[in-house]
Amino acid sequence: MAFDPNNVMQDRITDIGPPKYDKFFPPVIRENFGKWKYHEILEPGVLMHVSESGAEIYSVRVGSARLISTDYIREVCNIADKYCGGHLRWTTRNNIEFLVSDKSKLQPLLADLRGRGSWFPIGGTGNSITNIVHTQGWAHCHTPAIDASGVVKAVMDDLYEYFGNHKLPAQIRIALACCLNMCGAVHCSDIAILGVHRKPPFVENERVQKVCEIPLVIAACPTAAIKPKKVGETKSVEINNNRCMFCGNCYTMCPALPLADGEGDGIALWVGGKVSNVKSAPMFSKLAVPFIPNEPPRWPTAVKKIRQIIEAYAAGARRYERVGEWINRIGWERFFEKTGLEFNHEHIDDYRLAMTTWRTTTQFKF
Amino acid sequence: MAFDPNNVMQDRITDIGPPKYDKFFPPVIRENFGKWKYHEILEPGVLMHVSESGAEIYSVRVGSARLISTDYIREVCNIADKYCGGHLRWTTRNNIEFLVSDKSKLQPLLADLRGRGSWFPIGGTGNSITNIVHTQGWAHCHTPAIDASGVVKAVMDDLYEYFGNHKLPAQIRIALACCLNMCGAVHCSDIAILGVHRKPPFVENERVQKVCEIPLVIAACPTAAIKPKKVGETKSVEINNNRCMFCGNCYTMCPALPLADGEGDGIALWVGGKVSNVKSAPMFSKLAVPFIPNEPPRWPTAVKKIRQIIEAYAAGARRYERVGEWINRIGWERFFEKTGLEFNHEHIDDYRLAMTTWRTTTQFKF
Amino acid sequence: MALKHATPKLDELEKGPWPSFVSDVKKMAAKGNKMCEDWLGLMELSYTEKEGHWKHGGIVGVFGYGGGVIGRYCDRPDMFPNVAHFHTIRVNQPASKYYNTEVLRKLCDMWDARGSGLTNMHGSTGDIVLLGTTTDQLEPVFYELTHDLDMDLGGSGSNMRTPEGCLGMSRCEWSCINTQDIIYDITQEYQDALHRPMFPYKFKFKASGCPMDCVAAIARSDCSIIGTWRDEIRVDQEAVKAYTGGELVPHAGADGQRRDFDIKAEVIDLCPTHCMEYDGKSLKIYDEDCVRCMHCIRVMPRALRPGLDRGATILVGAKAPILEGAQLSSVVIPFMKMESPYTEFKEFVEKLWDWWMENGKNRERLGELIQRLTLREFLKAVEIEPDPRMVNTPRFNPYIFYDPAAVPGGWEHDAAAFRKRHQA
Amino acid sequence: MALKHATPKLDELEKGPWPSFVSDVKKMAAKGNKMCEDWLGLMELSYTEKEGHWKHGGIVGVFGYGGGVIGRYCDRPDMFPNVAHFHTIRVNQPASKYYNTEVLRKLCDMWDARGSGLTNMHGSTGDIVLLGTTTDQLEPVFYELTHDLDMDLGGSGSNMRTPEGCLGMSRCEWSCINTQDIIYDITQEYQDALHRPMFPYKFKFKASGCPMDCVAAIARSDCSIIGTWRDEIRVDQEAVKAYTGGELVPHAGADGQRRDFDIKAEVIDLCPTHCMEYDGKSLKIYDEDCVRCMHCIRVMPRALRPGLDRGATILVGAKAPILEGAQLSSVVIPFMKMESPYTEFKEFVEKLWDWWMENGKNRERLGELIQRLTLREFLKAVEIEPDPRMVNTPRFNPYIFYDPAAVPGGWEHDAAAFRKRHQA
Ligand code: SRM
Ligand code: SRM
Ligand code: SRM
Ligand code: SRM
Ligand code: SF4
Ligand code: SF4
Ligand code: SF4
Ligand code: SF4
Ligand code: SF4
Ligand code: SF4
Ligand code: SF4
Ligand code: SF4
Repeated sequence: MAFDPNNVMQDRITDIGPPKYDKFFPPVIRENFGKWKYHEILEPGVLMHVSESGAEIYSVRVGSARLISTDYIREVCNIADKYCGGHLRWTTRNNIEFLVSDKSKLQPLLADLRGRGSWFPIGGTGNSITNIVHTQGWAHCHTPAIDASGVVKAVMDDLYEYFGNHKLPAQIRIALACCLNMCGAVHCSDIAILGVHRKPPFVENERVQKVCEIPLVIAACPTAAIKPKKVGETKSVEINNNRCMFCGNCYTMCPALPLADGEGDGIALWVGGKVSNVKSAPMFSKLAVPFIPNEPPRWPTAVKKIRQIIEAYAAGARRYERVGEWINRIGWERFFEKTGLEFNHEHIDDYRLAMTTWRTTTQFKF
Repeated sequence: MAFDPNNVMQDRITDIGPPKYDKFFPPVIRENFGKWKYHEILEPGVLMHVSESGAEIYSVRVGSARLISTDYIREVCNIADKYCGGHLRWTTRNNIEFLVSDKSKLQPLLADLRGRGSWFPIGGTGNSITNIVHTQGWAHCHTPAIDASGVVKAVMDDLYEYFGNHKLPAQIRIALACCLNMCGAVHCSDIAILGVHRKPPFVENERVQKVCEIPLVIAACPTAAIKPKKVGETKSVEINNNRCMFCGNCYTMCPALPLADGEGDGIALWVGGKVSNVKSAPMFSKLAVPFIPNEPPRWPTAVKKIRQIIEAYAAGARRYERVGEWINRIGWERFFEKTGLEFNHEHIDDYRLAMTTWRTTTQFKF
Repeated sequence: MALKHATPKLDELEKGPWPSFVSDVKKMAAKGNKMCEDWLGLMELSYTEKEGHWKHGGIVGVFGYGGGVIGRYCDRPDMFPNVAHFHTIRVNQPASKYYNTEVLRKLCDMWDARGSGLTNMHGSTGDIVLLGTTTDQLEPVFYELTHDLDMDLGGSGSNMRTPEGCLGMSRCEWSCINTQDIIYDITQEYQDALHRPMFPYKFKFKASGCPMDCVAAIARSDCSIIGTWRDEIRVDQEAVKAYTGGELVPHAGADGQRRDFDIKAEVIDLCPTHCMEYDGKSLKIYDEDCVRCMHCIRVMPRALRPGLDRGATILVGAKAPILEGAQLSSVVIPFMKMESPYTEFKEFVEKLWDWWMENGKNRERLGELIQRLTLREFLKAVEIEPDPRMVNTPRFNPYIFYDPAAVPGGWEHDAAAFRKRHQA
Repeated sequence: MALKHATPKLDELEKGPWPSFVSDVKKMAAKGNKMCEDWLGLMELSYTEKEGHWKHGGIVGVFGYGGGVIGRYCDRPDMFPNVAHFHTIRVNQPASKYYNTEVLRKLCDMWDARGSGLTNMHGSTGDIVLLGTTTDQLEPVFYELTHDLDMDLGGSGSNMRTPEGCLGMSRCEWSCINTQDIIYDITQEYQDALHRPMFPYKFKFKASGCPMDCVAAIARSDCSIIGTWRDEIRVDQEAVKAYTGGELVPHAGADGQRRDFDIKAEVIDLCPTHCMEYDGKSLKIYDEDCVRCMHCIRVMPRALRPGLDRGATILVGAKAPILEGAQLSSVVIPFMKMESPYTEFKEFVEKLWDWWMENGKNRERLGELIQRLTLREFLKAVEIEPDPRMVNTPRFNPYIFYDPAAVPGGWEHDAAAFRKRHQA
């Protein structure tokens, strides 16, 4: 029975949760679940997994914009029907994996994909630069300092050569978040692109009382920069600009405190984070470039600085060395030299744990 | 002219500072100042330094109680006159160094020292356990939780075998402080012995106002446990025992807040600190044993636990590995196993930087 | 195909080898999708002014749920009426995102009819994100999702958020736990927490099958479940020879089809605990010193495999910076067997939630609460004994809160007796 | 020799091979030193009650000085009248504590006559500590120190404290600076700061000639001066051979008279930056990667020596835990030449002190002030440019205080224009 707007609750179904994970498995995966023995990357973007049973599955990984239309998804479906018995998946980094059970279909699939213009770049495996985890930006969110999809497109266009091959010393994981909320969880990425504001919010006194819960707004400020204030009869808040570090959390709580500004906002770049526990423990990303102005549509300066970092890394890092491991080996003084980036006041931590970042040894390089 | 009590200001001399450092140098040191080429430890406690000029000086290091009498110093002088042309020095760890310029006097000096009972143990060089840096304790201070000299004597009696030889993997530096003020600067020692209180101060309401500056007392508390309070007409303070971690800083500011207590006070042991920049950077000492009761006159439990740590270290550490470097290699989970010490709640940091001490990786040993 | 709004700036993003969302959306607009058309205009405006044009989300949703929809209104409805309302619907993805084309086509048809036709596959948390519809479409979308697609909404607000895991046993030889089943089970068990706000703030679960952590659980989830093993790494000495002999490509080809493998430089010397030896013939691992970092395994996947006594390490507290600064998850349960129905794990989770709900302030994530009330208090609440594996190092500050129960007389002094012994 | 007070507990400390302070003091008491006699009784009481018996120090001192004496009163004058007053006098030691017997004998005679005859050689800061005298003796002691011994008092209170250094060039081949002269010069230059409280709290200088830091400057001084070099380590290849050939004892005998030296395991592999190579014939050091940790040098002192372009690294802020927790000193000047009269260094110190005196709260150490007002503010005050050598890592939190001067329009928004662009 179809939806009846006049009787919303009619045979309502709720709390059924998602489809079970195995509902859409290709047969070979259902049969070899938990029995996989080893894998091999046959070429960039093409994975072969072999089971104890000898069964094989081939996964072809293609980059995707993540912000995609239903028509694009339908085209993906057409491909999957043709070569994968209709089976595919998305990865945790928003790439698409075509799941090929019939080896004879592998080469035709690759040829087909290559034939479809720039829609289906093959790669993202091994020591490549895979897809950029990112967020909404100007496309849908209310707190961004930058766009997301546009920056990602510009950066990936420039780094395209690294997506489709394995020439780097190790994988590089890039993430983007358009504000300090960091929906991209960029705080542990080899390279992180972060949207930052640089002007304190301005207070729309006449609106605050109407649209915000003042105590929550005050509590929302990490640096306690917000105080209650009365303007005539209306309750409002006051911001101590000297204490504001532009995190935007007050705006999240209160639309009457806008801080976005075309000239004030821009990009900060971070480096050296990682998530895996391989060799070294997970690490946070550290500040590399404090600020780059917003330069739509293609953010050339940000694109250039990212390349500088990657080329210095590619030239200097040893095999298996992630960006952060490379920096830890050569030292930050060398990182700034080799990348040609400047070190200035913003790089020196001054938040709660600042003391733990100071150099408390005579060990350093001249 | 002698001091005249009735005319204190008569030909008063002030601000002359200390004697110049070279005033008491033996000639060979004055002549070879800055020209030393290399050194050798001929045997534990006996150093030879050789100059570019070929000149040599022999230094014989002997342990000392640090709390010493004028008669003891006179005996030291007699020895120095006999073998060192009257020249000697103290080290930064309160050992005495007899400075021998005439090589022929070296063996006689050693024989003489050995002949004087237990007053002049020879050693403290190289991979030994040298003298324990320590503080006043019950001998002279007003805030101690333990004695200093007595604990040091008991511990060094037990570790005597290590003072006079080089059998350890590296040097072990032990320090003692009788309260959290840490005059011994024990916060960066291989092994630290720290006097701790465990009862919050009690407030002598009638005295507070008379003997203390209440605002300074309140400001002195790291955890803001102290609030002003009125008892009838007299101003006093109130302590939130739940917030008190017994640091004693309020007592330093106010004698009307005693916290010393025979049953409450005792020793906490810390390990793995270092100061030198050799190989690894300087490190803080970390908590090993949260509490050992005061057991004068010979603190047997503390002595025993320290030995447990040292023996586990001596058995497990590699050459050149300081205690902290050894622990970092094997991991804290192994440290507690190998020393047989317990790990409990007190070991888990809960102060300002606590978060930086948590294990944020899956890397650990079962 | 002249669109309503000229987009000279966006058009620049049609260039270059990487797939262009602009070209994609323009095709939709060209087909007559009005929402896409106005959305492009709005984006162009943002590209010109360098400022976003979405208002603060209003509270919209479907009946009986407190989450799953992010309300969105454009701040220039005058110029872009078709995206005046542009709410997002989060649809709970099947764990680790396997689909067949049938279900995807149904989803597309539904979304063309009832929304903008734009999506994110997928959102950072893991949901299928349906970008942009109007308030009146929310109930119909929900109806069709539940009736025709057997799908349900994901989380938003102060709820349990949509859990996600790596693909685990479905296609990975290293998975030590069944990440997909764990995620599915949690999601089903806690449907109420997922749909109805009951927490101080959001709560996220993520599960990775091994320490590679391919779902970034340790960085992004309040409760991180990471597979591991307690016994020995399984070694196939023959295969080791094949690698050293150049027959097998090291690192499964991740650094290209090379055969110049140097086991000493690439494995032995890079083991973080240096617990391996290779004498030219056979490989020895001192497993008691292994910290299961997976390096040797990932370099020689055909020779080395995780052990067989498997379970998970449970870590808690990861989050992004807001408010107190970013946190990674910290170990609280070094090892736990993870077998369906995961009773022991759920008991832990419920104790954890009770403590958080009782003590957490509004918008205080678990990790921040632990910082404020101490790890010690957390461990007491979940009834776990302290273990050195929970810390990188014991405390280095001497500010110890000794338990009064352990002190003779507790916190009390006998002031009179003290002053008898000590004159003031 | 029956003493006034029985000391059964203390007597236990006469046993054992380590020098016994009890036996020493008992000898003094037996000679008729009444202060020593009562001090022993008092200590025995403390050993019985497990509590100290000294009152809070009163403010006592010598005329015109605000430090150098620690007032002490016993809290049981009824039982121990001879230590009712027991003040400590801190006498400024000659830098690195060289003496001749003549001056020591004079000091002993003076102290027997005017004090307890008990001392600490030396105090933790470095002073000669004369333990225990009465208030009326303070002026005479000071008079005789200055007139007969050419000595002066050390620091206490909110003063510059008595500076100290390692023995440096006087007897160490590794010293890159003249620690003793630096310490002597500072002490003389700042006599006023040493004797007269002018600071928010204590301030300590310590100087070590090289990164071994034998005076623990980095852990214990508000301003740590540590010698280092900028050029290459000097290598004597012949001597390297002599070590590898077993002719020379490695580590200067610090691990005993061994000759089984393994240069690879003991030096090459232990270099923290792995910047050395040994091909069996000669040793190569990539000095650009050397962090001057001294390890290779201390293991082969006859083959390797510090470079010749020498100076100091200046670090600031070390302190014990009270109040905000312990700190090590942090690098603020990676390299500074240190030649008498140390003008550049003193200019730095004076800027530092001005900033501290202007901004420091009562009892706030420099390190704590830097924590509170940020390292950035400190660097501005002392006019030093930021350098990556000052940090182990750049910030990892995104809470950046951008300088409004760098932002178009600074902190101001044009609210009206904003609302024209964006409807509320
Ligand atoms: C498909 C995917 C899991 C999924 O459920 O979707 C996946 C799949 C595999 N990962 Fe992963 N990883 C995936 C995201 C991750 C992430 C998460 C992330 O990037 O956000 C990480 C943590 C990244 C980090 O540390 O910052 C991750 C860290 C690894 C590592 C560790 C690499 C390292 O040097 O630290 C390995 C081992 C290796 O590649 O050497 C690994 C290995 C693998 C293997 C080889 C596992 C296996 O045996 O099948 C799979 C193929 C790898 C490849 O692409 O070459 N996977 N892998 C994810 C693909 C993302 C993509 O489209 O690019
Ligand atoms: C005499 C003294 C300096 C002084 O001005 O008085 C001194 C003298 C020497 N030290 Fe030191 N150090 C002295 C306190 C220190 C301290 C400070 C402390 O312990 O409070 C340290 C830092 C300790 C720490 O890191 O916690 C110190 C860390 C070193 C090191 C580094 C050892 C290490 O493995 O970290 C060396 C090099 C070595 O011994 O291998 C060294 C080396 C030396 C040399 C070999 C330097 C030389 O070429 O002459 C001297 C003889 C060492 C020996 O005793 O075997 N000295 N040395 C101090 C003797 C103290 C004592 O009586 O025991
Ligand atoms: C859609 C999504 C970004 C995306 O493009 O993928 C997203 C979008 C928003 N996030 Fe997020 N977050 C999304 C994943 C994340 C993640 C990543 C993750 O879950 O793995 C994080 C970091 C991990 C974490 O939770 O700490 C994240 C950390 C935040 C925060 C900071 C929370 C914190 O405790 O630090 C906020 C601010 C808040 O909650 O008020 C936030 C808030 C928001 C809001 C609701 C804006 C707001 O202030 O209310 C965004 C709505 C945008 C919109 O209009 O659509 N979002 N958010 C992701 C959810 C899609 C999905 O369900 O799959
Ligand atoms: C005598 C001496 C200990 C010893 O036996 O050697 C000493 C003794 C006292 N120190 Fe100290 N400190 C002594 C070196 C230190 C050191 C070590 C150093 O200077 O290298 C430290 C740690 C380094 C530092 O300064 O941080 C030290 C950190 C403290 C503190 C904690 C200060 C802080 O900022 O954390 C206090 C508490 C205070 O200042 O109120 C303190 C306070 C005290 C007082 C004055 C007690 C008090 O609360 O007023 C002690 C007087 C004891 C007495 O009656 O004689 N003492 N004090 C040392 C001075 C002798 C000398 O001049 O040579
Ligand atoms: S990062 Fe900020 S701006 Fe971007 S989607 Fe998340 S909340 Fe919105
Ligand atoms: S932007 Fe952040 S720091 Fe600034 S006032 Fe708002 S909450 Fe506080
Ligand atoms: S450590 Fe404490 S008790 Fe010991 S001397 Fe220093 S201040 Fe006094
Ligand atoms: S002892 Fe320390 S923590 Fe306790 S009240 Fe006094 S100052 Fe505060
Ligand atoms: S986390 Fe481990 S189990 Fe999961 S996909 Fe990655 S490598 Fe495989
Ligand atoms: S898993 Fe890691 S720690 Fe364990 S043996 Fe292999 S490399 Fe070493
Ligand atoms: S610090 Fe360096 S220069 Fe000074 S004594 Fe120690 S080793 Fe020699
Ligand atoms: S001084 Fe240290 S860092 Fe430099 S070469 Fe020698 S061992 Fe390596």
